[in-house]
Amino acid sequence: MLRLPCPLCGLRDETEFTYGGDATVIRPPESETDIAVWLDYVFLRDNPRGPHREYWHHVSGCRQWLVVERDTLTHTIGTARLARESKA
Amino acid sequence: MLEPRSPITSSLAATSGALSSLRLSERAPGALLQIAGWADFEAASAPALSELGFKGLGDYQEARTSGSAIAYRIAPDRLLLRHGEQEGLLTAARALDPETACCLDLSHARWVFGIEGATAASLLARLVPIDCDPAVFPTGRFAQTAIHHVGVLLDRRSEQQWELLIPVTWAQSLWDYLCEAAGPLGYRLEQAAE
Amino acid sequence: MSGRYSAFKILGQALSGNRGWGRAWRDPAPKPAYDVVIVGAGGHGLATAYYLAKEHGQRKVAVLEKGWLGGGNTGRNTTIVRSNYMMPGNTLFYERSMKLWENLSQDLNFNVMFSQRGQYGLCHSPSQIDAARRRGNIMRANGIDAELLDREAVKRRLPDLDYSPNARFPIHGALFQGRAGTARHDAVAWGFARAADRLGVDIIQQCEVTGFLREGARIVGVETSRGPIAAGKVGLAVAGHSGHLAKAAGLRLPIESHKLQAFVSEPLKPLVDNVISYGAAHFYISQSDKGGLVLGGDLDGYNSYAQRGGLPIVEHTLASAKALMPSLSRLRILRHWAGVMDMSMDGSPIITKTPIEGLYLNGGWCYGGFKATPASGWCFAWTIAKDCPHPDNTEFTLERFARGYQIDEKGAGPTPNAH
Amino acid sequence: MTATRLPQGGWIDRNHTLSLTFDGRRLKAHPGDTLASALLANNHALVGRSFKYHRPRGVYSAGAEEPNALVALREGSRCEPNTRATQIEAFEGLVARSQNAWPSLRWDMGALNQLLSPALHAGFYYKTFIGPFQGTAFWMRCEHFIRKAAGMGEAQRAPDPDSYEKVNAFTDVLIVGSGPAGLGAALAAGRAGLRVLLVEQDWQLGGSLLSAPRGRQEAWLQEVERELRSFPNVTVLTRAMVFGAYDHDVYGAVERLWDHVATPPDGQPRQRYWQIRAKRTILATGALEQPLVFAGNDRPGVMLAGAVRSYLNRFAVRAGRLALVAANNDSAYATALDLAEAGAEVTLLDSRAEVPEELTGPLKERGVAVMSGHAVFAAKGHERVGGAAIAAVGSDGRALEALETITCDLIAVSGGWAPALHLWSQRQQKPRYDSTKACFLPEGGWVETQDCIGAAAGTGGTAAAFAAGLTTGNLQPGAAPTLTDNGPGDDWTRAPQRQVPFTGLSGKPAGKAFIDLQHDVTVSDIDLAEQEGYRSVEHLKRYTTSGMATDQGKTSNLNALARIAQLRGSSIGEAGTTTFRPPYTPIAIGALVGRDQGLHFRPIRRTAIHDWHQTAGAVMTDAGPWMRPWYYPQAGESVQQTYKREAAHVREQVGLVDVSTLGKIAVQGPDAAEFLNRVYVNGWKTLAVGRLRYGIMLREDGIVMDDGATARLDTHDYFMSTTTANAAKVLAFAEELLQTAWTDLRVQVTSVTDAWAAFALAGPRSRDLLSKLTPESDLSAAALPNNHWVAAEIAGIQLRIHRMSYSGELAYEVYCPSGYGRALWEAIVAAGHSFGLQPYGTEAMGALRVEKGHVAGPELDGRTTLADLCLEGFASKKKSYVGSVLKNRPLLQDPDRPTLVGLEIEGKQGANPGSLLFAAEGPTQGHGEGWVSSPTYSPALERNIALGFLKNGPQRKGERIRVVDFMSDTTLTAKVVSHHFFDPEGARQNA
Ligand SMILES: Cc1cc2nc3c(=O)[nH]c(=O)nc-3n(C[C@H](O)[C@H](O)[C@H](O)COP(=O)(O)OP(=O)(O)OC[C@H]3O[C@@H](n4cnc5c(N)ncnc54)[C@H](O)[C@@H]3O)c2cc1C
Ligand SMILES: NC(=O)c1ccc[n+]([C@@H]2O[C@H](COP(=O)([O-])OP(=O)(O)OC[C@H]3O[C@@H](n4cnc5c(N)ncnc54)[C@H](O)[C@@H]3O)[C@@H](O)[C@@H]2O)c1
Ligand SMILES: Cc1cc2nc3c(=O)[nH]c(=O)nc-3n(C[C@H](O)[C@H](O)[C@H](O)COP(=O)(O)O)c2cc1C
Ligand SMILES: [Zn+2]
Repeated sequence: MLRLPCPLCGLRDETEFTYGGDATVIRPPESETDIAVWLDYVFLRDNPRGPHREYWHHVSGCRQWLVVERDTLTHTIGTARLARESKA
Repeated sequence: MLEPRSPITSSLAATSGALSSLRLSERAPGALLQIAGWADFEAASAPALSELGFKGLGDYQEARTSGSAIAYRIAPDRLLLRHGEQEGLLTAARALDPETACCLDLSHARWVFGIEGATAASLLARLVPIDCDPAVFPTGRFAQTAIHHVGVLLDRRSEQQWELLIPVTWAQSLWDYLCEAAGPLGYRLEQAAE
Repeated sequence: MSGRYSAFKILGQALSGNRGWGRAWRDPAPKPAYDVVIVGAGGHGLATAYYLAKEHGQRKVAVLEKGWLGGGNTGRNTTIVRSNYMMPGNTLFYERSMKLWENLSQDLNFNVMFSQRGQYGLCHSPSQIDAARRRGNIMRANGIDAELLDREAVKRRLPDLDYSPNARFPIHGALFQGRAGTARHDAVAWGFARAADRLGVDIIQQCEVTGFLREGARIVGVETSRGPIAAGKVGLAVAGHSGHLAKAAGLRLPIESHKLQAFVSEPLKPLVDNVISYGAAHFYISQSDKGGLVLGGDLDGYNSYAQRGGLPIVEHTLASAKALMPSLSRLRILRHWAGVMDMSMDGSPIITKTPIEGLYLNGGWCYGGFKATPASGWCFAWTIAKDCPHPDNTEFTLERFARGYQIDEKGAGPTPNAH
Repeated sequence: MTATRLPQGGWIDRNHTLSLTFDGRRLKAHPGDTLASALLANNHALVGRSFKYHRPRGVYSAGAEEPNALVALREGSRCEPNTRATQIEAFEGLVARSQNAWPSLRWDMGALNQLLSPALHAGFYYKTFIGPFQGTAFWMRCEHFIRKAAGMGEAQRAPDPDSYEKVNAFTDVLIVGSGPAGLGAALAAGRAGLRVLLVEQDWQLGGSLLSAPRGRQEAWLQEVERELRSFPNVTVLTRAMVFGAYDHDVYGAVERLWDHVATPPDGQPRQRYWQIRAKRTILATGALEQPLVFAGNDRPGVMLAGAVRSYLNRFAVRAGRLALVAANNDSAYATALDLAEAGAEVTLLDSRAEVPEELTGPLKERGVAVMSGHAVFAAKGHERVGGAAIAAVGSDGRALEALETITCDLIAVSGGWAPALHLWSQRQQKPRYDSTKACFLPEGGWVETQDCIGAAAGTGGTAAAFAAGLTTGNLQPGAAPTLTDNGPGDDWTRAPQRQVPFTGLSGKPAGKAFIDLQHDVTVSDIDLAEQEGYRSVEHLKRYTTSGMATDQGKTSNLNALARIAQLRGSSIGEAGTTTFRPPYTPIAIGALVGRDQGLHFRPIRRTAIHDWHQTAGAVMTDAGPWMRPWYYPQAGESVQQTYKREAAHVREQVGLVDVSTLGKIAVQGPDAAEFLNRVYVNGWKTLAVGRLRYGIMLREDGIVMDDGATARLDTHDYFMSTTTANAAKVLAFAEELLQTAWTDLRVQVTSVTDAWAAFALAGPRSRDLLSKLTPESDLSAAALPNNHWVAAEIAGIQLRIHRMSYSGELAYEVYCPSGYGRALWEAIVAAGHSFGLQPYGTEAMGALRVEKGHVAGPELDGRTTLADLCLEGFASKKKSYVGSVLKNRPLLQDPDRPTLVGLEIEGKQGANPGSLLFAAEGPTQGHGEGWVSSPTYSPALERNIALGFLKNGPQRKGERIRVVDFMSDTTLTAKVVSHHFFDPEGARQNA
């Protein structure tokens, strides 16, 4: 079981969260009409074997979307930040 | 004034186990109000908070008390306020500027389970994946977590006294679950005492 | 090299101390070049090589495996074989697989123990019955056996399930496929390996592909832990590893790698005679010929390349087991493990020529690729040999997402862990 | 083998006598015994039959590693097959049976398999049963018998009468194992004031100390235990086995609370599952003794030497009188010595040529014959050992001379030790082979929070193990009570020499020599696998099944590796281990389920009216986690009769339905309208306060996700409703968009599903009824037209009345605070009497919406587009919204797609949902031209109708098509019509 460090709630069990997938894909702006851009965003993933930036939704806790750094091979956790703050 | 009807209608044995100091109760939360905002939430919520005697947003995980009001900082831009009187919160709500903050009456959305006694923390260990050791979770703290996959708010009111805010539609199911878990520890059901 | 297997041979060998059994497959050193290199000696890669040699007369084929053959998902799955797919593009492919399964032991001269013990897909609400009926109708309209059973019929056939008022999700009925069943997973890898080897395919283990050799945009071989190997065509059949390997070739895929756990109980005398899929949670159970109950559950839910699972899914799976069959409670779990799978964006696989010349892809099998093994190899071999898909895999392309071709059995949308 | 209970000694309570039954035979035992020690004390050698050859087997070990003595424990619904007799605590009335034998343990027909054994070699089944025939029938007939023969114990089929519980634990230090190393670590951490959880699978603390003569370390043990138990910060769990080590320092343990009595006390759980989160973990799990491999090494009476010593010193059972002790390392010397002290005649064979005098000296003093450079090559006897063939042995394991048979009734073997590094290795660290110590060691790991100490780390000697424990807390040995070594040869890591197997001059064992006792894997099986090219250890394991039994190779893996190393002339380390997986020993399914069983498998969600529905006789149905009234039958009514009556009643008079399960989301803030505009396909910028609007939202990929009405309550305040099924998904998606993409929008979304009860009041008399209830409100069509809402009060309850219709009748949805929901419902029902008000369930609601052509769950199946649902017209062309680009993918625009139609079914019989649609002529093959999604009998139209999807549907109105249901073998004919079957102009709802 993973234990994820929510910046608000502290270190919590994976069971309180739902996984939100790759956080490096950036949702295109509303004005984007190029279908290729949307196809990329919705369907294609880097799927790295190693460090991964990913979304977790603390759905049974503070309900915040977090961006967590996690290694997909070792499951080691790096930082975890609120998604809204880590948006570049 | 109408009282909200308890979602707990199962008739469980009033006690289980002979010698037990564990007391379980269920009751309405009183008034519950969520205040939420955007941008500068600290400033936006200040008028309502000061109406209730709170200063600043407070820390996450800290349950602050002022008179008969409790403030839970549940998210960066959200506070959950609890009060014995509906009126107390309404004045606070009226103090907000709808351009910078909004409020939401959740009084009917939650029910309260009280857990009290020397074995309260043992019962909680059977329900939530939260460390209830007093060194880690002292009185005056709260946690948003899950019981049996349902999101709940757990508030340590004193060394041996805990309250859980439970979404009402799940309350009956979780109450049965909780009582079952408490069975081996032994417990007494109490009338709401407030 | 080993001769043909048969009961007579076993008796003969028994009398002479079993000294005459030859190697099931050779252990060749890699040659500098092959016509076709298949990456990944799982069931799919081995079957592809076998059918390339058998059906398409390809003589210079190698299968490269980073570990030991059959050690990927082929060697760690819950072995359910069924052909109850309803989306056009899936239905006939899986039925082709079923037909290949039915004579696979004979074809390979290796007992893969395909046992058509039947599979029950349980329904727990009127709307699940409706969905099952639609699926069953499509199967039957395509010549595939299917039977919709009501609660009483299920109860007669599977008396040990929970029909009490204590069942949280009562059983309303089931969709039953009698020809479905299980096979001995390792034997599938070994059988294909042995048969391919006998047709001259080089199976090279402990040989990890780390990159690609290129001539301009074209791929002309692979870099491996045992040196470069040239190839006319390169086919990837690396299950959970498609994503990062394709990336090395410059392709981003509609795939995330996720892990799935499986469980086996202590060995028991026959208890569960069929495959049973619970409809109220992601859970299924069967019993291996050795007597272990084989249990499968849901994904752990997050991208992972680690072949180990976590306790939440252990709890979830075992709770489902007990909810389905309360008498399992006192039986014991012997071992649990996990496999890494390609979860595609629509839950369906990919067998295709890629936009990169010389590179072919077989992946995206999610948790359903074991049953596909023979047809996947068969169609992939066809696609590689003829440079175009067979009608049964025409829709398993990468372009389907852009075209809007829907092959999403669950209707869950582009969320890989929801399929 | 003649085993006896000694007149004194041991950790058993001789003041109490227990009566146990094994295969109907009574055994006398004492508290402190295990079933295994009781069997031995009663000189009961034969305990079980092996998996494949049905060879007689007896007790082999004294612990978790037991491969042979598996029994069915308890009877009836409490029966547990495959239970290790070595870990079953004796209790009064214990009943156990042997397994895998027919007709009896003594006379087992299965033993005939041995005659065939050359043909039943590893993997023989892959080579036969294929048959000359096509298909699988021949194999399946053979399989039927194979399955019956396979398996060990028999499972019972009744529900488990016992309960279980789960506990979450948090600790600074988790210490696994309470031998000297674990106790040392616990003392150190306890004194440092850390939160400590010490977990021991045995019921007694002490680990290997309990195998020494009781007097020797008892005082020490008591002192240490007293100190540990005095710490408030130390929790000691006994009878608790840590079964798995998981990511992020989470461990699972199962505590057997009441397995040592016949039945748990009333209301108490049988077992407790601990889910432990540890900051740091110290694994002091000891080491497991390994067998020696020689012909007949499975005979009852061949036992691990350490186990023989445990039975002697802990249970006061001497396993034999004429004992042969055979070893390749120092550790068995203590066994030989203690046996001699207990009056046995002992011969010790050490396969090593050189043995130091300090080991042999004390033994010789006691009259033990010590023969270095000797080994045992065969055990003699059938159901129990009667002798042994021994000889001088070379370093390659071959006899150097002719075998000599000696008489003995016990062969105590020690093939060296294997550190129990399972938990360490489960976190994906492969151990390293140490050829000096001849075992794998937990070295080279990357998990910094986990340490192995003591025997588990290859530390030899008791004092050293204790010191290693103390060191984990920076304590010096002097700081704690002194612990001395535990007999001769306590350093089991000194110069062991592994030879597998011992063979005659031919290089072959003199008979079946077992590597994996439980799975009947012999040396020749390993050899065959190697010969056939199953060379990876993983292939070897799977081909021979070595290490795959319930003991998971605790006594076989190392020897299997040693054999292949020998065959290849390579080192054991090069072969490498297979993967260690949880659980350490098998765990009951029920334990991990805890209380999440029966109705608590998943929590149930109830509306405020739940009890009323039940009292009213409603039949409830599951809707996701919710329970909803499906229909309210009157005496004797079937579901069909009921829904027709209910639906007709709504059209004729007035009905009331509980729709509290709809998802409700408060959308608040200055940018709320913008937010709605982006998530819904239709426009929201113009919705005035006091009005509501139906909306549809798509997924990112352009497929329809959900629909529902949203009301504007105030300038910045909207009230969104979703379908019951999608409520959680929509909220999470909204939060995702707002927190990850649209961070600039000033909007908050909050679930208010729990806050509001909601009822729909539908039918021509609904207005009259509501007006009576709230006389102050003007509900006239002019004052409150469709898609408007108004605040009102009924029975003192402040509420909102939304005028909108799902049924197509004049209808209202009433929203009130959920705590008042029941009161309001009752008020409406009471007032409704004079209006003929009846409640209706989801089935009737479905019939009404089908008559109106409204789509719901069966139509929104995650694959349909707006156009498929004939809802394209809703979508705004002037703005973008979620899914607006990808919905234009070419095949989603194909006009030929199956599209929503109405179907009028001809004849009396209705269509089944999920039936396929085919043209009137032609074959009924393939995927059909469409399918039936929602059929119903329409009371209003007095005929069977259905919603369905049909290729090119809208262009085919009037066409007659076939509705085929293979599942029920029926074909019906239907006419394609508009899906707006009833009152298409909406006159009734706008009344
Ligand atoms: C727990 C679990 C249960 C499942 N249950 C079922 C089921 O009941 N029914 C069903 O139909 N399907 C099931 N599946 C899915 C099924 O197992 C897989 O889809 C199928 O086995 C895939 O076969 P494969 O040959 O493509 O992959 P694999 O057998 O995984 O083979 C891929 C091979 O590629 C190798 N490889 C990877 N990268 C490289 C590289 N760079 N160089 C060289 N070699 C490489 C790997 O080592 C591996 O051996 C399950 C999967 C899991 C994990
Ligand atoms: N002379 C010999 O034959 C011999 C051989 C090996 C060890 N030893 C002696 O034992 C000493 C080792 O002491 P130690 O403390 O390292 O080991 P130990 O064997 O004394 O204690 C290990 C303890 O861990 C427990 N355990 C193992 N796995 C467990 C699990 N998963 N969950 C819960 N409990 C578990 C065992 O029940 C046992 O009590 C040695 O140093 C020493 O010399 C002697
Ligand atoms: C259908 C099936 C049955 C299995 N039965 C057993 C079994 O009886 N005993 C056992 O130890 N392992 C059994 N396994 C599990 C394997 O030992 C192993 O865990 C699995 O193949 C994954 O490999 P790994 O654990 O080495 O990574 C079984 C696996 C499968 C797929
Ligand atoms: Zn949080």
